[in-house]
Amino acid sequence: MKILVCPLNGPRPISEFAYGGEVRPSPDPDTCSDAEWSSYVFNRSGSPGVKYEWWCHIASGFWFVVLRDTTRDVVIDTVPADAVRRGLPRPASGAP
Amino acid sequence: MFTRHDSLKTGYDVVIIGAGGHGLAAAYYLARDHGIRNVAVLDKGYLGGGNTGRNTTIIRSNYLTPEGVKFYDESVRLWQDLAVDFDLNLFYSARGHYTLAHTDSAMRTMRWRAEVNKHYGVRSEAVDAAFVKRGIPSIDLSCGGHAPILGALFHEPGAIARHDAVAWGYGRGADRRGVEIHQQTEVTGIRLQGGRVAGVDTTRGFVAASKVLCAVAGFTPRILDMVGLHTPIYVHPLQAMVSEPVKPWLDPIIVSGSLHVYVSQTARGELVMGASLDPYELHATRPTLDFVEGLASHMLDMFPFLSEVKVNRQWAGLADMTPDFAPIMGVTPVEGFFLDAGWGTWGFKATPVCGKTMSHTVATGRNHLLIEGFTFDRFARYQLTGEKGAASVGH
Amino acid sequence: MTHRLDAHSGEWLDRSAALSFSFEGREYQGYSGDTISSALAAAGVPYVARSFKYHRPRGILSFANHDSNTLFQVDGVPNVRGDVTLLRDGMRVSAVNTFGGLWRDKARVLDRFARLLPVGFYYKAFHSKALFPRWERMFRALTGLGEVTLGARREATPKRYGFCDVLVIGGGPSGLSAALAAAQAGAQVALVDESLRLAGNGAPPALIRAVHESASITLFPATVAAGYYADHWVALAQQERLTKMRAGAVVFATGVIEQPAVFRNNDLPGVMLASGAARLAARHSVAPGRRVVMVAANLDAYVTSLELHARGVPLAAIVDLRAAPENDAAVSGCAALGIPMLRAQAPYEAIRGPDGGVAGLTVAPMDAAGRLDASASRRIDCDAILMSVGWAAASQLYLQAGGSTRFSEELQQFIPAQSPPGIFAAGRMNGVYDLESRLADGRRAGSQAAAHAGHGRSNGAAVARSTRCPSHRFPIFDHPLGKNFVDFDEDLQVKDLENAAQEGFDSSELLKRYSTVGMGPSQGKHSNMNALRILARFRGADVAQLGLTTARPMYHPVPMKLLAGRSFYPERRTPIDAQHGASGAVWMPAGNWRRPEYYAVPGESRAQSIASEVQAVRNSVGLIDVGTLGKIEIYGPDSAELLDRVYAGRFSDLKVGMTRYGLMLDESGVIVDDGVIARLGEEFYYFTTTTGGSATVFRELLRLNALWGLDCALVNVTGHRAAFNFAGPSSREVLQQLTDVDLRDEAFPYLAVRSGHVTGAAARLMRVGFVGELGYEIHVAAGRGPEVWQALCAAGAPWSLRPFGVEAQRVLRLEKGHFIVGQDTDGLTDPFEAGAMWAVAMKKPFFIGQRSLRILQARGPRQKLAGIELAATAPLPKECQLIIDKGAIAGRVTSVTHSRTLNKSIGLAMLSPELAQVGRDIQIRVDDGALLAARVAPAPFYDPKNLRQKAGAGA
Amino acid sequence: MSAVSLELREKRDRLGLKGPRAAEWLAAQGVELPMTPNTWTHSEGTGAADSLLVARLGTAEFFLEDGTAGTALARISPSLDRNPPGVYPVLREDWAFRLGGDQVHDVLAQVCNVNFAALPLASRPVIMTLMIGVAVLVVPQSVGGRHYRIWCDPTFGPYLGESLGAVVIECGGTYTGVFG
Repeated sequence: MKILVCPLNGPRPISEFAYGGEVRPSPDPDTCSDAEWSSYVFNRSGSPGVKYEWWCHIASGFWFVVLRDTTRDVVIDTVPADAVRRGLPRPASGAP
Repeated sequence: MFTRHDSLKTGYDVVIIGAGGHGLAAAYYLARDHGIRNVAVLDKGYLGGGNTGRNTTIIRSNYLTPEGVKFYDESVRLWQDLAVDFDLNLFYSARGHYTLAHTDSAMRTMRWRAEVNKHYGVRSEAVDAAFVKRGIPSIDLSCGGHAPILGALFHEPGAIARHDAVAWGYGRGADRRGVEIHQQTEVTGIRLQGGRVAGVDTTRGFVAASKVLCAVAGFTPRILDMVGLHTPIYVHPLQAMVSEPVKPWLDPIIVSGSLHVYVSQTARGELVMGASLDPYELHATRPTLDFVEGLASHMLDMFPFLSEVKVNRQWAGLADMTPDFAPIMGVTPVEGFFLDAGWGTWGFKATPVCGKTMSHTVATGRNHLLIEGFTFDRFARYQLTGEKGAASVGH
Repeated sequence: MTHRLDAHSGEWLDRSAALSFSFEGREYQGYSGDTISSALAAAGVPYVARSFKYHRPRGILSFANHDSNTLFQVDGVPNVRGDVTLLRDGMRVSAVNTFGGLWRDKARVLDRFARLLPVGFYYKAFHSKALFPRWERMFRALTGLGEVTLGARREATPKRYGFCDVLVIGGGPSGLSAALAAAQAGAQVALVDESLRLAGNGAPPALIRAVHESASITLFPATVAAGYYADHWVALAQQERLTKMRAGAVVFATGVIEQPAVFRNNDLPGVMLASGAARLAARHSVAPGRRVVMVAANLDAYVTSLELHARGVPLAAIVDLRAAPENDAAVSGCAALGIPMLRAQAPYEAIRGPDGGVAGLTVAPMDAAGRLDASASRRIDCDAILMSVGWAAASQLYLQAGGSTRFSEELQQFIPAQSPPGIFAAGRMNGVYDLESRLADGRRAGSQAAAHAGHGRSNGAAVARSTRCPSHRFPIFDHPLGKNFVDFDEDLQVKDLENAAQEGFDSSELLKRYSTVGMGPSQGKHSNMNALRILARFRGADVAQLGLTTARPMYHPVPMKLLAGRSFYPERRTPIDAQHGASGAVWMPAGNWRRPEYYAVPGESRAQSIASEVQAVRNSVGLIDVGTLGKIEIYGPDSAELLDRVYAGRFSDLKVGMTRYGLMLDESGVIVDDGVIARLGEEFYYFTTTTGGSATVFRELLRLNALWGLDCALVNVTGHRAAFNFAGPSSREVLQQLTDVDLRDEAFPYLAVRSGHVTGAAARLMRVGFVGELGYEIHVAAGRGPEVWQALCAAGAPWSLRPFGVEAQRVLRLEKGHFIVGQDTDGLTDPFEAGAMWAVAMKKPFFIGQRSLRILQARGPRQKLAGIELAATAPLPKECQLIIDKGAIAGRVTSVTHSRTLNKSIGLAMLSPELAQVGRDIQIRVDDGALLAARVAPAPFYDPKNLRQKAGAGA
Repeated sequence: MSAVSLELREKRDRLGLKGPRAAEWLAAQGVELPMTPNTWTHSEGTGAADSLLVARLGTAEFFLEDGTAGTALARISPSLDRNPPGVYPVLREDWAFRLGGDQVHDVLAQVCNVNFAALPLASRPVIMTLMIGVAVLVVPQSVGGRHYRIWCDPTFGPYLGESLGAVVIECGGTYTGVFG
């Protein structure tokens, strides 16, 4: 089973975590067009790549952000959730 | 069965990306029904090597929405004549299909599906536990006490077939009608001119074509990136496993949403078993141990006497998922680019009708009536189809 | 006639313990230490099985569980591995897949039709719609191997998690020295080996002893490493349990698998792999025959011949495919013993004897190009033919671990090319063959693995691979009459594979799928390599260009009981669970909870009980456990802000001491949850969610709070608080006796919340409820729940209080026209469609789903939830039956019940908008297909002005 | 003493706290706090297994359980009623277990994927994990023999107790204090 390193609880099997999907910044609902909004609500970046994702350690209710290569299932980095607000660094695609 | 072509032509009327069941079926009907034979089917791997060869071969039409029921019912109709069309035995075997309900809310959904099915003349019934026991005498209705079976949706036409043979049949039929099948030929780009399709770049050079059909379930987003289209499709692995052969004891096909099991017994005597989608995005077909553990445990809840039966092999495929559990089909904003995608966990059963409807759509440039509910633009219009129903489990 | 040899010191038998067992109904004797296969071989049964397709007699082939010849039905268990299953006294053993028994199997006629049953024949026949069903019944009768015993009990075996620094797979010389090296570097080591005893497979006794004595090596004998999974996670299948081993690094010393020569009748009983014969003789003292021919293409053939000769097995000849064998002591040893040695000769055909077994072998001279001269063939009489022509690397697990291999022409074997971090290969699988090198290679891999796991420094001097080729490049010999088998599981002959390739299935993956080569129980262990060679010859390509098919778990098939283990099903019980039981609760599942559907009363029918529960609430007082509702507290300056963002309604303007209904949407505007939000302080709210939604809603709120960085904290008290709804015209009167909270309307109006005590327990009281009577939700600490429940029941007794269950509550709420999220709404229902816009504050600056609601408003509703009613005399439709309008589906009944209170049948239906007009007549299609008349009616049906709940006015 | 024993503990005084100023407030009450997240400490100096346990869950949440004879919580809890800002009470009605004995790790290996045997006790770790599907709080202690104190949501208590108990008994151990 995959191991995920939780910033709070350390390395744990991935079955201890809940997947929260890709981190996706929302457009400004007041200024964006209907098309932009529906695209945000429904569309996904479905291609493989290095993506920021929400993960939650179930037993502690601790949310954090994982930078993961969705082709190789390799975690490249983990960052605290509030980094999303402060703006995440753009992943160097094809990172190690 | 197939011709090995040493080289690609400089151009084709239609290029189909993906030599799985869907792509080959579209090629077959383009050639047979629309007289379009200058067609190339390209695959980066080998024929039928994707989800066509990785699914659990269940064929049914007991869906929830009118769009779904009509579409899959047509598919089942086509399935029944396929073997004769192909002159190839597909082991198409109507065995009856039970979708078990372990809660009263599940029971409600079963009745909903049954009522919609019957309205369209599809043979489905909401049945009680006693009926289930008569149909599957060996089942433990209490499921080990964990999830007692209250009833089921019984779908008489539910069937299984030899999955690989379907791709072979369509492939051979297309091949004989002049369609070229090129394996180990990966599409690396799609060229547009003035917003319409001009051709595809491949690992074996450029091929001109004014019409391109994308039928690459599990890999759809990569192709969509080449034409700059965005869809809700996200990709999760779907796993399955097979037991070693035992003398046939299980006639019908059994599905349990609550226990996340679907199982049938093949003509070889193997139990083919599947469960729910992997919990997170991944573009690799690696197997997991949790999957076989959970599935084996739920199998034994229903059939405790299988304790000593051995699991022979496990594998995985990549599933295109959509928010409303319905496919995305037909014309797209890019002229000449056609899509047959979003097949989630239910693409195999749709193979023939997808070939029919997509060949029509590609030939005429207009969506076939049967796929009107599955159009590319339905999300922008907030016109999702309700296949998800109330529940969120969909096999 | 027995094939048992005299005892010798190294044998694994305890001759003092004779065991009797039956095979195909006949009684036999074996010894403790025998496996089923060795006992049958010793007993001299002519053959032990029938093949899968042609039902040809089959004998022991690999004696290593690398073929399916020795799958047996044992005491009701199908497909038991005879090669590796120890004999037990009284075992009842029979062959699988026979009709009328092994000896007179009716299906053996299939062998004669073999010509008519080429590969893929079944794709080409019997597919007319008329014929297929008949043919399929016949086929299903013939197919399969062993038989399951319907009704056998489930076996729950314990599973365990294991942890080690270094996992070594394989207990041969390289594996043992890897384990010892890793242990000496300070690593905790687990050593796994398939065979029943960790015998070292030729390793120096000192090494074996050292491994056994090492305190930091845990031995797993008779254990199959069934599959490799992400991050060095390996499934170890033992006899009675599965161990899920997490390792810091893994050494694959998985060795090599002997491959058969392919020639006519190479499947006759008596044709064996030489390594299998050697193990039979050495461990179980069984002679493969009385007059043995060795087919040789490597040195192992001569070593084995010497061993067999030493155990008293006479060799008729050694037939070497090569022009010249190695210049080695073993070869000269055989010569010295006077064993006839032929060179550049190949097996052409095995001759079948009267008992179905081997009577001889015809050999033909072979030129350098591998062509046979059949005209010059000659016969050698023998009763056993041993094949020692080559090996295939057991690299399946290594490949699963992400290792890559390349085909070595020099060794005629796939060898590791690149290994991912923490993955190490050693020994013969790594192309290292002679003993000293294997030991050195093991030390290298062991120390590297230990270093990777953080112990010691790797002294990884690479070990040179063998120069001598242990495998013949093409041990496959055509014969006009065929029956030269490549895959013994699947009865596949050379021409089957060639025909498949001819038809266009000419890549290894397609060939596998069409011909089914390698898809049997032994997963290609004895067939993939030769199939690849045949395909390469057909394509005029090198094996290296074709490559292997993907290796997937399981390495050996694993019983479901081991994978399933005990099966744990987390079940939640409210604090009142015991009281419910005592009150005759009839349980129903609700997610992972169990809830009383109703309370059975002796002499009452289910319907009566439910009706009486309803009446109790309407006329006096009832009590229901609503402890399964999600219960969340939120503290802090931004609490109101968070609630305003996640609920569609507004809660920042909610007065302290008051409650308000809350509707939760997703980003697309669909209703996903609802509940009651109570404001207990300026910066403190307490709110409920649906039973099903509690965990997911709380988790999503945590995520949003982390995302938005608001100054508030969420606490999930779902399980830590008991909650009841105490409802009915008499509820206030009864409750006032037990609480210090002033319940009078002026002090405690409708929709208010108060904190106080009930029978001394700190409690939160909310004057709300689903059922439409004066009532109070009472929330107390879980630990105090039972006493409060009992006190309420006792105090209510004079008012003939009834505890009521989920069914009664459904009737009561339906009379009030309240919808249930997930039953009356579906996966696409928005507040416009549910008629719930009253609970939505569109003017708020932001809430989840708001933007989509603007779009949905423009789109307009696709359906509308409406009340419906039917005459009391009309039959009751079922939930989810359809509304039919002009022959088309125009909606569905989402909830329906008969209301005694109102003396009519009432319900909710999701209708097409044009139908959803009060007073509109509609038709419901019921069971028999008939159309039942109903009418769209205003909801709530009962007490529309809600006076009873507001004013608490008694009837 | 048997090879392994599971004991369902009688309810003791407990206090859960979270919020930005919870640490500060506890310190002001004279409670000795664990400094690093997911560690525990004994207050009142004694370090005896039965004294006040203070566990830090993550950074800003605390879980306190008094000893059987403890009075600490009785002393400090009342001042919470004044609702100090930034200090939020967390109701803890958990079921509490004590799992100990020589074979304790054989039992744990069957129910949890955490390698407890390898935990560094000196750093006094607090483990939040899933045990046979249930979220649990685990505190390993060595005073009075290597043992583990386990807390879970009370509505999962009966399931966890019965399931762990079954495993313990199968390992030749005992399960005491079974409720109902």
